[in-house]
Amino acid sequence: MTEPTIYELSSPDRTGFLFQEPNVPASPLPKDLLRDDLPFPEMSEIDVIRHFTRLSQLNYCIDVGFYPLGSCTMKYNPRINEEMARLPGFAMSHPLQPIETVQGNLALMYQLQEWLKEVSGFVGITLQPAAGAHGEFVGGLIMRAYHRSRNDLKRTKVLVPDSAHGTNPATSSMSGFDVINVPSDERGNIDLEKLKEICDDCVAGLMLTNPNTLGLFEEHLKEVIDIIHQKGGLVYGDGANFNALLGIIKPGEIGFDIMHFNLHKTFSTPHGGGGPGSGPVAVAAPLIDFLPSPVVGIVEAGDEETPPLYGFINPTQSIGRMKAFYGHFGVLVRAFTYIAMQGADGLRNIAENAVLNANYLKHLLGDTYSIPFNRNCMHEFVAEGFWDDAPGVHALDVAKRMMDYGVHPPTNYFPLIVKEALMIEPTETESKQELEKFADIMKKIAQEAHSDPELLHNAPHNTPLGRLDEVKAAKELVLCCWIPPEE
Amino acid sequence: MTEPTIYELSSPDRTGFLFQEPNVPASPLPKDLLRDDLPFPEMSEIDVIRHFTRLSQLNYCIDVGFYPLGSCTMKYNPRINEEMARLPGFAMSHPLQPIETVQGNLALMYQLQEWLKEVSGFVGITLQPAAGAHGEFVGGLIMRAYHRSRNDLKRTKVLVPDSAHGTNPATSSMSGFDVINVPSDERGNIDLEKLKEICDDCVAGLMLTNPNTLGLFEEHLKEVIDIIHQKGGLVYGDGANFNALLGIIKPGEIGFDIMHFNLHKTFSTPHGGGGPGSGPVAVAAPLIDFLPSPVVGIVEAGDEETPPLYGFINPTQSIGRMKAFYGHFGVLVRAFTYIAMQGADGLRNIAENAVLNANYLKHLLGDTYSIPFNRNCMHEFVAEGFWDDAPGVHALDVAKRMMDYGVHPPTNYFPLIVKEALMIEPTETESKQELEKFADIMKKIAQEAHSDPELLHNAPHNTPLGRLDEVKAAKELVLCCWIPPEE
Amino acid sequence: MFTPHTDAERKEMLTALGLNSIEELFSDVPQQFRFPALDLPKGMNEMFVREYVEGFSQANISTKEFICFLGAGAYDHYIPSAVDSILRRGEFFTAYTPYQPEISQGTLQTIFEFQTLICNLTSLEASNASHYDGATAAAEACITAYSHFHGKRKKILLSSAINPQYREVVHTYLSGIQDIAIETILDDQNSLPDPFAIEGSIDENTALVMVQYPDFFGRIYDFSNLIEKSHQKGALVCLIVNPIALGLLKTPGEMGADIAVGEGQPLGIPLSFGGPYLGFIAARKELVRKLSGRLVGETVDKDGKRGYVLTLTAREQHIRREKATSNICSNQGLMALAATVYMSLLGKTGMRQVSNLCYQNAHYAAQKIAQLDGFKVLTPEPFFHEIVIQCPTSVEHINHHLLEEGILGGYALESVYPDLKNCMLLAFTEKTNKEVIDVLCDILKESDHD
Amino acid sequence: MFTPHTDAERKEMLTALGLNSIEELFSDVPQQFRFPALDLPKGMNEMFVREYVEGFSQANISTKEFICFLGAGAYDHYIPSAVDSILRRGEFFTAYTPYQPEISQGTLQTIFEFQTLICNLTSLEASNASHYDGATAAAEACITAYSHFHGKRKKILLSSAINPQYREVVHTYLSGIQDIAIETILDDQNSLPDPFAIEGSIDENTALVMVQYPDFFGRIYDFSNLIEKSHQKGALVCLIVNPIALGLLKTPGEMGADIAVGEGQPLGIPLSFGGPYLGFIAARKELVRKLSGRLVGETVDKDGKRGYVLTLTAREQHIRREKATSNICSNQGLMALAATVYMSLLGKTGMRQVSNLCYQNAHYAAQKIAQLDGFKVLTPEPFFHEIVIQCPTSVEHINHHLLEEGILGGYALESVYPDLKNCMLLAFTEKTNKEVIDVLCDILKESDHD
Ligand SMILES: Cc1ncc(COP(=O)(O)O)c(C=O)c1O
Ligand SMILES: Cc1ncc(COP(=O)(O)O)c(C=O)c1O
Repeated sequence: MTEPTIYELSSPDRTGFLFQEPNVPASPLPKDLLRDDLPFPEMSEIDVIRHFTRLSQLNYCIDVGFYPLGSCTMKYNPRINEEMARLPGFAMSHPLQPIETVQGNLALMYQLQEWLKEVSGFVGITLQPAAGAHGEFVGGLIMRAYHRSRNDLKRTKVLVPDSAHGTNPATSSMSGFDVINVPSDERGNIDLEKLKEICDDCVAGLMLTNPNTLGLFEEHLKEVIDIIHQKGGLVYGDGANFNALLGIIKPGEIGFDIMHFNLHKTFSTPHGGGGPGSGPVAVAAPLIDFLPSPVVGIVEAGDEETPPLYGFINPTQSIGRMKAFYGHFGVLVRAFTYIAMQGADGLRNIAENAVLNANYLKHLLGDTYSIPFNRNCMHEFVAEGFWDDAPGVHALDVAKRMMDYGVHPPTNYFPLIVKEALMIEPTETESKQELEKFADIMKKIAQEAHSDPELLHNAPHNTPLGRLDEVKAAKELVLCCWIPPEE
Repeated sequence: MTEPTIYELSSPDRTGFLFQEPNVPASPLPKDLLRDDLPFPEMSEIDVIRHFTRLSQLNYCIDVGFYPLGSCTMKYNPRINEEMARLPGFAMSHPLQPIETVQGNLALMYQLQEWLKEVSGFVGITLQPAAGAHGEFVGGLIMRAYHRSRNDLKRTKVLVPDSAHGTNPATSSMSGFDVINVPSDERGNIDLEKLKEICDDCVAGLMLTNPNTLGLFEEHLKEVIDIIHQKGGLVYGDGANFNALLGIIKPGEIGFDIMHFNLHKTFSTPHGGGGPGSGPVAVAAPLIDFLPSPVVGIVEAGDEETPPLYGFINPTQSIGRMKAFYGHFGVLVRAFTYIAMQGADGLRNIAENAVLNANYLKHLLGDTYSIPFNRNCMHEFVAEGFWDDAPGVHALDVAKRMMDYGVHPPTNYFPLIVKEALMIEPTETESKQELEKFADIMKKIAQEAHSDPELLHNAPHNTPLGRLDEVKAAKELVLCCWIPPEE
Repeated sequence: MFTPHTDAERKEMLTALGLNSIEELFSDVPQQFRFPALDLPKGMNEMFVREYVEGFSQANISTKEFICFLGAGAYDHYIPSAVDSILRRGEFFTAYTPYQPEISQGTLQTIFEFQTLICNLTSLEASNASHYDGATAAAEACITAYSHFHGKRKKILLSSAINPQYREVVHTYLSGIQDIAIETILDDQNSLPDPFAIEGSIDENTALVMVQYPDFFGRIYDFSNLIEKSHQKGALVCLIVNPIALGLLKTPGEMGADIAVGEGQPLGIPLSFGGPYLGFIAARKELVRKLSGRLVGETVDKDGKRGYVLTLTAREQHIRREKATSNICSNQGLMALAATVYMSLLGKTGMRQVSNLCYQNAHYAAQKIAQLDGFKVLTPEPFFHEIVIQCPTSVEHINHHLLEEGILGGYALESVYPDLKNCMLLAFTEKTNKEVIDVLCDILKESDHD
Repeated sequence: MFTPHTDAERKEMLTALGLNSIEELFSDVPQQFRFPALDLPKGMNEMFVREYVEGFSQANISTKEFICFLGAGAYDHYIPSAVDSILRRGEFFTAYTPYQPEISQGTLQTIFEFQTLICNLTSLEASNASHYDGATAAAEACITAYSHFHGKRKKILLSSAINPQYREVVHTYLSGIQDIAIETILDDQNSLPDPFAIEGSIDENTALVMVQYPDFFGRIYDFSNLIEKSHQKGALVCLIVNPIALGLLKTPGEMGADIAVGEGQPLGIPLSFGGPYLGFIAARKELVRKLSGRLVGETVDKDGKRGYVLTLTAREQHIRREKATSNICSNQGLMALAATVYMSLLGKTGMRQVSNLCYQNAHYAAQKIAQLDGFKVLTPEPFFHEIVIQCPTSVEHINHHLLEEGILGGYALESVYPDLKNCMLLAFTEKTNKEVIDVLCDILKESDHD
């Protein structure tokens, strides 16, 4: 059964929320400025609840099972986070209230800034970015502003490894740079020789994901950073994979200049079906003054008796404002709660178990799937979703077949440098049993790929819908369920 | 896929909630009073959330679709009710707090008492009963206490119509009475002649459901009441079907002596997979002093400036306490919220639309299903789930087949006086479209019953499980998933 | 509100029925009583009703802002947020009794797991699907025992150390049974009633001996001997238990009890001014057919897949009518779900931990209070998490003091045990840690001086 | 916490890997940087963290207890409780971007319905799946226009009556594009900036003309002429709209606009100190391939059943990399769900009602305030639900007064428009009814006298 759309469920004059009549004397409406009909659906509360409840049941989610979507860190989202973000003191405070009335919010943000700096080894931070990509953009603009502030206008290029996430090159070009690809070597590291070759004094910086998207820790990390620094470039760290590094290394200490966090990955805030995320950006000392404005700071020092007064500060050479207000505060509350629960030991424990889980799963699958760059991985690894002796079976088929066994497929066809990539990130919240169950499923599918490839080609079989026609979608481009017919 | 049990999901030493270590100096535990092993499962938070989320998805519910379970009034449960019951001021107050600290709770209960009396036409009320059946029990004991207080000890019998819900006879016998069945006449009313015959001065009272379980309003209501009263008996109203009567008639005004409400039916509080309910009992003036103790009252009158002080009062001839504390307060808050939203007009609107819906659906099905006692019904009606020309098809088959079409079956095999009963209560929150869709399904099934009876016999086909073996369950009596083996 | 019909639709429906107005549908209602005016305030929309109802809630003091030492049958435990997140799922809270097992396996398996947990908690073999609350469960246990002996044993013995509200409910519940005798021996020698005082009254006419564990005053005893003596006389024994205590303590089953009942509120259910709570009843397997309420059993579906159904329904009112074991219909489904989620979360480790925290905090408090001038701890060792203390002034006076300092003091025992003048019952949980107890003691000390 | 592994399991896993300790897995990490100490407070369990975090929340004043007249980009509307009950469903909030459509139809259909509602609200034909917020959506619209003209038109004109924060964000977003010029004509003749002041600057080099509607000062204009003039010069026009206003008011599409963007927060999303909110972008169909962010399209599955997929992904970063229309990846999925539920609940009737309530309340307030000595209403008719008032004393002074009476006063404009001394921007919604406005006016009157 396909679920009708809200327009199909609509019936004239129905409504799901009843407003009061105005209790002020009526003012005339501006006749020339009124819209024609409002073509909105008309449903009762029960219709709406049922529709969205039924729709929800068509979704797979972490709460139902294993979700090893590589690069996305689909870990368990603690329920306490949800309660905390909904506290009226937080959820019902207006962003433009006088700072005296929102000291709780500001203190929390300040404390979170301190914590994030501590775990990453940086000295400055902004909580403003709305997501990872938004954080990257901040980073790109900071690079730009930094070089310009030094009147170093020749730096037009940003280096991006070929294993990088799509947001890295996209960000670089949005920030006004030319993107130069850097190849990987046969161990999955950056090709050092190539890097030295490419890197010159027109390079504004390097965007480096570490562990990289193969799940591998860059074996020449310090060298890579040094090469860039020697040429006067900056090193940007894409912190999407920071889950593997909590308490393991502080990127700021080894020489990264900028890094964004993905609070919705590392710090357990829910992914929400595609956002909201939160992508704070931390920076090394020389870049502090370029942070977007405003940042939270202490505007009046406290003493024994009175707490400090928190407020907003505009960095002197700020790149400017990156969004309205101060960031995804509701997401910050969740991440804050999570860090407060974990403490230092808890954070390191997360990284250790995330890495252990990935290695264990890699080990379980190693005989069945080919794993390029096969060395100890960090929080994730990439397997190849094809076999020479099972021609015609692709990673996509393997992925679709997994759904029939009630698990979410890994990320596929990324990173681009692995053929038929299946990028698997189990996260630390999955148990050994869950990993073993998953490995068994993947092995079963590998068998099926050889014995009954059609089963895979036609998969999934047990899902609400079968494979969808993406070509038709793009060709016909139906983007709305109902638009009023023109008269 | 069947869902594993919590014991199957368990793994040694895991836990889903971490307590702190005690921060007091350790006291020794009483060695001789310690239990052996605690055979409990061991799961992490994510395991628990997943298990119960997956379990939930095996349930049908109002939030997913039509649920015309007769006699149960499965109407929409407004979301605001849930929010209100969870307000910390309510949910986190202890029942034994000094009354000065819980004036909000007491005022709300007092107000709800007043409102329920107003809609039912009674003068006394208790909010203590935990559910409808518990309310009936209160009523039975009040009958008993009333007659005893008048030294009228010969009244050993309670009359119960043959259409009554099972709780009515069960209650009567729990209250110490002999149950005498009263037959129905061919219009679905109580057989007046028989009633006169049976009714004598050994009758403590009559338990009357009106509208009765056929969904019919008793056409000789006043006469029935008078017959009982003339013999010195009391008339108990089973208010399970009060949804049909809101703003239509006040039972207390026409002569009922006692009545229970089902807040989880009439007043939209959720059924919770089988409770909690709430079954306040209202009484006429002569019975007020027999109410269970305590009831909420004003213990210090207020004036212009100060509100009254609410507190607890023990009725002088109380039957005693029926449960710990004061009733299902959390359920009361929901019902209170609902009534406050409806007001007088809203309540009558509910009854009108509930009755309209039932009649409309009866009309739509009238050509396909035989409907005994076919006159204007109230909030529900009973159809017969069999056809002479479709031998072997039973109400149960019809019911099971409905599941395949994504709706919940009606109550079946009740009331007992209708052969192969399908008792259908649509409630007022279902739309015309929903009723029509349901009627189409029922008609389709009637066709299938004739053309392809096996389809019905083997139904349901599209549900998580097929028909279950109830005989095996009763014979083998496995009531636990895991009990530690004896050593 | 919440009725979807538009005027046009209503008209169409009436037309289909051959009617002109909705009023015509009510012609069976005697005219002089028809359509009475209802004197109620005007209806409000959600925005206004929220404000209105919040007004009531804000007129309370709650354990959110105040520290709570009240127990006496309802306990202020921390509820993990995962519990409510499951309860909020529409699939659970907007379903009803699982009459149709094919589309109710969620509810059925949950109950089955609840039954299992209760059995393992109490070391007994059969648990029902829940009862209204601890007090009514205790009353139903009496009926179970009475009918187990087919009404031939007519005496129910209640320890006087049972929660007085529970004893009241037993009396009310059994008041319909003519020939039953409920005895509570009050032993006024001692300041705290002796739970063993009933021992002398056990005889061949005794259907049930009922004691509480921990008892109303927090004390814990090994009832094995009492149970053995009762069994020698052929009587059944029921223990009223606190489920949190059983995380640590010797179980009813281990002592040989036949039935255990209790209040499940401490298992993840909010205080909510007294309800809805959760009664549970567990028994030896031989008694299962006499138990009240629903039971879920394991079976298979037509393809052999494991599944669950309501079973032994022939005991229940909807089949058995006046011969049913009880009249109960709706029970406490959602509360049983809460307890099942709570116990699953805590598991073996957590249940022991919370039990130990309650025990340790109570013992620390007892030691500190015993040292305060003018205060006496009446509850002797061993005890679990409640203690009776005798105060130098009235409990009301002291509680008033505590209230001013943000503390909800203990329960005044005098109202129910007149001998226990100036005595209060204090309860301790994982929430009342050292700091909080120290504050309590400081205030108690001061309150003496004015 | 939240890691299920027991020590025994960890050991088994390590053994399988041929390792002795977890530390060995980190041998690639340069030793001198490995395992740094983290100076963080000790971890707390859920019970303590709740108390700790609640402490922060209680240090705020919120619109729960205070009346709120603040707007300026975020509005205090009532959120029906049904909205959050859907958001709390794990199937929605613990899923990610619907990359696998077969098991993500819930999210996909929701976005598809969101797109439809936004199109019908704005009378435009294509909407994306959401953007970070109103300000970033406005910035992305500039990039859309710039790239629509392949970078050949280099001028973006911003009305000075656009929310200053939005203008700032546009500047930041475009700062990477070397040759682009952003112009805001500040017309200091008038006390409130004239939104039409940019008209004279529209030329053949103009890629986009951007105005706000209602503008930052609450005013509403028919921009049809401005749009026509822009089109004559070949420029695109984007309106920044308030979605609640469009319940009543003439739409961007009706005026001929090419793009509409806005902040969706008023559509059922909590104020939450500024985020997460919901940007939306709608445009004429011709521009769809230049839009940023995700798009969902209708299609069929292999059996011909209707379904939804992410479409035109070739515009996006994960396919197109440095050539993508934007770098956006995660957007505001859950917030778009909230808005979809909100708009579905209110529907045609409710959207008009809430829009009208805002309008009526604002007009009543404007009339009353205009009568107060010393106060002047600067926003002329017609306006929607915000007004600028000039006060006899500083806004800070007045707001301080209001705060003492439980009111969060308006936004002080002087910080962003230095000419607007003593001016505040007040917002009105369905929550600020007559009683509340009367209280406001009473206090304003008094505040003048001290
Ligand atoms: C490696 C990497 N970088 C950046 C991003 C972008 O993060 P966001 O989706 O929060 O914008 C992702 C997201 O999947 C990622 O995996
Ligand atoms: C007519 C009737 N009476 C009594 C009851 C018992 O109500 P409860 O389940 O609340 O005990 C019911 C419940 O279904 C009923 O339908």
